Amino acid sequence: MSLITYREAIRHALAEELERDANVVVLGEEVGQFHGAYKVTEGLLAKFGPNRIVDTPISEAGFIGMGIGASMLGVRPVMELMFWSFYSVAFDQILNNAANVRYMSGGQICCPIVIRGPANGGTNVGATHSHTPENVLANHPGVKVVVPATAADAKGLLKSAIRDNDPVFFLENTILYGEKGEVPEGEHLIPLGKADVKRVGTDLTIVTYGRCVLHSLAAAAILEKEHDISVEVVDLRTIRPLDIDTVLASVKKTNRVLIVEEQKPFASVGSQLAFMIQREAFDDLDGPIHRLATIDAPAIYSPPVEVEQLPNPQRVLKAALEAVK
Amino acid sequence: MSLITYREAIRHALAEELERDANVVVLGEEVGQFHGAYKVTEGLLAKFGPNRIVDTPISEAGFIGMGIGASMLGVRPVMELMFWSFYSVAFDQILNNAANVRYMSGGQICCPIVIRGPANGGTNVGATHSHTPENVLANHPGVKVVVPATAADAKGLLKSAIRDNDPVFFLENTILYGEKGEVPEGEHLIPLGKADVKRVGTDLTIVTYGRCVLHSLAAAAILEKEHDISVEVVDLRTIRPLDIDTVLASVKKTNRVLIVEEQKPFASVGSQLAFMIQREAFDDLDGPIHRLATIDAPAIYSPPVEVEQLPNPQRVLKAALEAVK
Amino acid sequence: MNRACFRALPTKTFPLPTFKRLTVTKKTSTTAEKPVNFAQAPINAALTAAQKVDLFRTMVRIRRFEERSLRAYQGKKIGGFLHLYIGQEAVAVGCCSLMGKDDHVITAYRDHGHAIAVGMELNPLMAELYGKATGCSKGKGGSMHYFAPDKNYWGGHGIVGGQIPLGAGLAYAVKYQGKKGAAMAFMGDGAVNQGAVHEAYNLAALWKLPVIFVIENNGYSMGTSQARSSAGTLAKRAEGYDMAWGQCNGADVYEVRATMDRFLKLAHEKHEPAIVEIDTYRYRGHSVADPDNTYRTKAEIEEYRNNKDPIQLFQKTLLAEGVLTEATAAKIDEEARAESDHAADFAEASPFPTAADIQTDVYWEADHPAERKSQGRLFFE
Amino acid sequence: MNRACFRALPTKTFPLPTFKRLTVTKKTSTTAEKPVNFAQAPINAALTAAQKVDLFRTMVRIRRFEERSLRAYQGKKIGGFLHLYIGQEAVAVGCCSLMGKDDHVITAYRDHGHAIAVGMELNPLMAELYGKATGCSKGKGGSMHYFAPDKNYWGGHGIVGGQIPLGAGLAYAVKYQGKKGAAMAFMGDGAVNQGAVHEAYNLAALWKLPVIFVIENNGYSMGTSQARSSAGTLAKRAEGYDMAWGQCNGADVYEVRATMDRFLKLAHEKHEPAIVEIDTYRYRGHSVADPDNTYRTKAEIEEYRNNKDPIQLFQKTLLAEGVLTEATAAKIDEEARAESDHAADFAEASPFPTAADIQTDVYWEADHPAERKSQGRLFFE
Ligand SMILES: Cc1ncc(C[n+]2csc(CCOP(=O)(O)OP(=O)(O)O)c2C)c(N)n1
Ligand SMILES: Cc1ncc(C[n+]2csc(CCOP(=O)(O)OP(=O)(O)O)c2C)c(N)n1
Ligand SMILES: [Mg+2]
Ligand SMILES: [Mg+2]
Repeated sequence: MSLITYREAIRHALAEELERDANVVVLGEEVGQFHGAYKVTEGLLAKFGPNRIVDTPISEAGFIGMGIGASMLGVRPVMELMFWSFYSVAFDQILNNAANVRYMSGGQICCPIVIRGPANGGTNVGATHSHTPENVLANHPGVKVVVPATAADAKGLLKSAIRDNDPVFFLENTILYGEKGEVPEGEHLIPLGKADVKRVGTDLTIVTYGRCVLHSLAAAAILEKEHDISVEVVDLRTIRPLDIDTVLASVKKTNRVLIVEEQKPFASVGSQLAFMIQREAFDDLDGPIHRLATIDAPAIYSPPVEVEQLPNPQRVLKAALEAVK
Repeated sequence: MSLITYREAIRHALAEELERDANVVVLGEEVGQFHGAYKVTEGLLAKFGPNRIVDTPISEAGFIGMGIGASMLGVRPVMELMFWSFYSVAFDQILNNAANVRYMSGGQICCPIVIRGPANGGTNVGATHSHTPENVLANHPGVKVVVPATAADAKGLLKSAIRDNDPVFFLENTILYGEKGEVPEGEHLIPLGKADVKRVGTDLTIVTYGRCVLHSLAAAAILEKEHDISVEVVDLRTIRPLDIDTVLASVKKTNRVLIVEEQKPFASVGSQLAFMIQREAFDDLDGPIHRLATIDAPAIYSPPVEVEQLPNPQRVLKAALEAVK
Repeated sequence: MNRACFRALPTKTFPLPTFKRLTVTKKTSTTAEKPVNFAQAPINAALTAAQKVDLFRTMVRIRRFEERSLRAYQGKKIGGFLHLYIGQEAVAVGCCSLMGKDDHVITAYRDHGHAIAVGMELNPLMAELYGKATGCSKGKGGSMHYFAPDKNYWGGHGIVGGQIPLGAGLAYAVKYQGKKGAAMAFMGDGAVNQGAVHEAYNLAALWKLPVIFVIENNGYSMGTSQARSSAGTLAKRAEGYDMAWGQCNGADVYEVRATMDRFLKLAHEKHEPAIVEIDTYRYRGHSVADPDNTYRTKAEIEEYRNNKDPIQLFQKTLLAEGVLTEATAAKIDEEARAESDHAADFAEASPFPTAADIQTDVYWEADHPAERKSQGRLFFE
Repeated sequence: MNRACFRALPTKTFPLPTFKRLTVTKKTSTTAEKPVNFAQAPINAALTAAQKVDLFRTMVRIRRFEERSLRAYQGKKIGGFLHLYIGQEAVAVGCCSLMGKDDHVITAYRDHGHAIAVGMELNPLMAELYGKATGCSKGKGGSMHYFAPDKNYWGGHGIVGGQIPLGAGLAYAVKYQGKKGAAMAFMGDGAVNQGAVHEAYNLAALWKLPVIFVIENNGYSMGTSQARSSAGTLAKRAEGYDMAWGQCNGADVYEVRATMDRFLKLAHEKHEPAIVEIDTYRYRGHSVADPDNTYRTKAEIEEYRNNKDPIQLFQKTLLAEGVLTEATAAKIDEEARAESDHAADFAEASPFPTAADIQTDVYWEADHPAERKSQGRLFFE
């Protein structure tokens, strides 16, 4: 085990896969000479040279579409979106071309592309830079969506993503980049689609992913200590494929569910989870499924207010107490 | 009352609003000289001239962005997307600019723009042309989303949409364009956000909208006749704002719910409805909320198979029988 | 609170400029000398008689295939859209006839001609239109989505302009993999105004990607003439990116080949991208659904049909060259009709996909369960 | 089943072309004669002494405001991004000084300079940075999202290039409403490669919209030099749309005014759009978070600071003209510092928005409940 940051974990995953497979290339804005807007790719240019680590113009539709085309011929591009929010200008390439070309060709083509970058609020960058599009992405059959919460998960999942033969969208978090965690030495792979019970409990299941895992664990500690409530925290890690079985097993045990997500509420990942849980475990539920999401408005700039708009440990705590009432 | 098609109803709404307000302009690909790809705007160019009915190049991001900019200065553009599917290339303009500019400016600006066009499968136009993005659109606070099922609703809702001071996205259906319905004479306005109980019943609530209303009514007739099951069909008409009260009132009465939607299932409008219903009417439910959606894959071309992929009366029937079991 | 959005009604409205119909006047950005007679260009002079006849045959097969598909459409055997290539055959045939083993092609939804030109069989093409499981895309893609990766044909794409970055990506892969090849990325005259096209232009020019952006300028995007949709000269936009460009007459398969050959060589040898605008014409409406009575005159169509038809012109040339006889030409035509009819029979006799097929070909992993590494649900009810 | 995606590993990888740093060499597409001395251009010759001093003062106020905001950022009073305009002041001041009542401005996230140039007060601007309810966008927009519709200032936009179609829309509205005005749509040198920009170019040229696309070319988009992001000459891309274009030196406020004046007249009088590329430089990193040590030399920055600073240059000019004295210049500077400090105090003393404010300013209807016509839920938990 080594204690490294989430940022380093991603960088290590990239470096190892670049090393392993000459088809892997990294492209994106400022990934090379500038070392990445968030320094994730620092050092890769020096190590792998300008043919493998490629700085792109600000043309997300163009270079992501280019990556998709290249992937059809066997290149394995790992594209950085400086922010996942900028998927808005590349939406057609991502969700028509990458997601559909296998289907429309009757399975003749596949697109082994990874698109990665941060997707989160909480850094006061406003409405256009704070999108969390995992629901929108996962709405489209043909794609895979990963949202790691810890350094170890980030590394193991990114390596799996790069080896995957379907398009994988990998959503990181600028606030987590600096968080440290223990990461196993050597080859470390985590399969996509496997949830992780980050805390075991008996009274309430919190289903969550991404940075909200940390908020939920923080709230769970307080709930245990101050309210004698035992919370199980299920970290989905991957949104599509979805490990619903682990969720249902937890619900069977606790009979109470709170979903915590950094999403705009309408038609969110949490909505989908709520539908599935009540559909498949109706009789296990002692009460309605609760949900805590981002307060429904574009992301506000004002720093102290943005904290309130997003899920945070205090809001999770309050919602959990509601959910077990 | 006059019996006109859904297409004519929309055309009448446009003509009346063009007549009423000189700020209203219609822009889109082929809306003028070609009379509209689906002939919705037929005759408008002759009547209102080329300054009010404007043919655009194939530049959805450009001309929709232009419309948004013009709307900030008081023009009221009604933009036609030949297919709503093409929102993919204008996503950023629609969901960053139109949806957020009011917020980011602290309420100083508003965007009274309408974007309208068909959003449906069922005409064998394949994966890239069959998107039903009402969930993706409605996920974004700041926007309104309308999906009319009948000629009367189409007319009354479109007129309200054009007078609305927020951006309104109006999703039509190429298969419904030829459907006839009774439309009240004279000024006919239906407020956004008001659901309509299209059929009264006691055993099962079907919550639906758009063309699925027709499928649901067809299935309800069979259920009544052949299975003695009384179905209430609630047509949402507007996805955002959402008339959840009408839905909950129906659930209180029937205690059973089936959601029918032409959506990819993951994080769909139905997911959101399911979450809300179980959250707000848990004790009214005698069983889990069921849902019938599009079979989860990109839209298949093959004509007879596409019928099976989408909701249809037979599939609704089967799902309804499941839901009341 | 600003009330800008409720400002007073406009009193004057603004006049749009009036437009005239443009035709492509041939120009090119490169200084290479143009042969006066395209038949004498080395790439054409090198053709054997059999190869010339093959070019002719391919054009005829495209035409007959499409005419047959039109009848099938009218007989309600085909759903969705059917965008016919009739009138444009020399473009696809001329361009694709130049392809080496590392050259690649991608195009838009008007994709039947390119499919036949790269060598796809008519049976699976017709079956695809019928939505049959024996179709080239198993009935999942339809008319707009023909693909044959084994023939370096990457589709068939429905979103206007959306295929162009993919074309740049094919070129990127060819270059990255150290091969001497190029991609030809086809689009219509209406597609040039899509943002993704411009982004691909810049990337190709900046990174020297061996891609040729081929604009098949048939004068209209649906019902909108070029003059009503585009400012400036389409190919000349290349200059804004310091990229080579050219224009040529798409009714002459020799000219198409001679022009494209020059740019392909630039791409193969120097990784130079280019924009080539090829003047052409479609006789049919935009799709079969287009009543085709609002935006152009019958006389204009007749003028092209009668005097600029690529097949007629090439037939005349080959007759004059003594490479073809009237009898052989008639036989080729007969065979192409028979082959098309046969394809329709094949399509008719083939089975539809089943409902279970709806969810195959979505994920590579789902289709290869033994090799699946991920877990969890891939599909939702 | 095609296995293209698992083809053999590449053996060779491809070399990217190498790039050199470009500087804008001034050219223009119009034939109008250029005055040798921009001070003598009619638009500048017509300025009163007081007006000249005002131009100077506005530049100084922008600089001092931003320096003050930088200190506040370092003191952790400001969150998110802070993109400073220091070094570019003559561009916004020159351009906005030409605005008549029907001229409009829109720009990207580097928007403080334009805000002050159109006449916004420093207090609400600084308060916005502090995220306060007294900010110009009530603390909801932050540094990237300044707006003042009452001053025809339409923001402040964060998505690179995304504001450019909006700018075309402002021009469309001005023209539709029969007014004699124009829109100036500002962007950086990196933004020109966004698809939406190209689409707006074509629309503006095609429909003759009175919009001037102003490229503030500071040589870099974040850490990427112009040569590494764009093929060709940025303003010259206008020719691909038959649009007018020009280039000028952004360190000389007189030259900016003289150049823009010509294009604004074209827009006002003939609805002619244009692209104008203005050569400029930012002294600070891309944003305050940019360590600024990977992509340019300290010497390069110093060269601009010392020899091409727009404020110093204009001060020298005005001293030479006898319009300004050293003492007045010092006083203006003193006042600008004081005004900026005062704005910081104002911001500091102002209240934050409340949690309840999160959901205001989302829907016009929700903010005007008495006039609401729709029903149902607008917000979800
Ligand atoms: C982004 C997008 N917008 C609109 C359409 C609808 N559409 C399909 S083809 C077409 C016209 C394209 O014309 P052109 O590029 O000239 O090609 P041609 O049909 O002449 O071959 C339009 C508007 C689309 N498929 N995609
Ligand atoms: C679509 C999009 N992609 C990327 C970014 C991130 N980003 C913000 S500013 C910037 C550089 C822009 O450079 P330029 O246009 O030259 O403007 P300057 O910063 O020099 O004023 C980038 C890449 C963004 N905001 N939007
Ligand atoms: Mg065309
Ligand atoms: Mg710049």
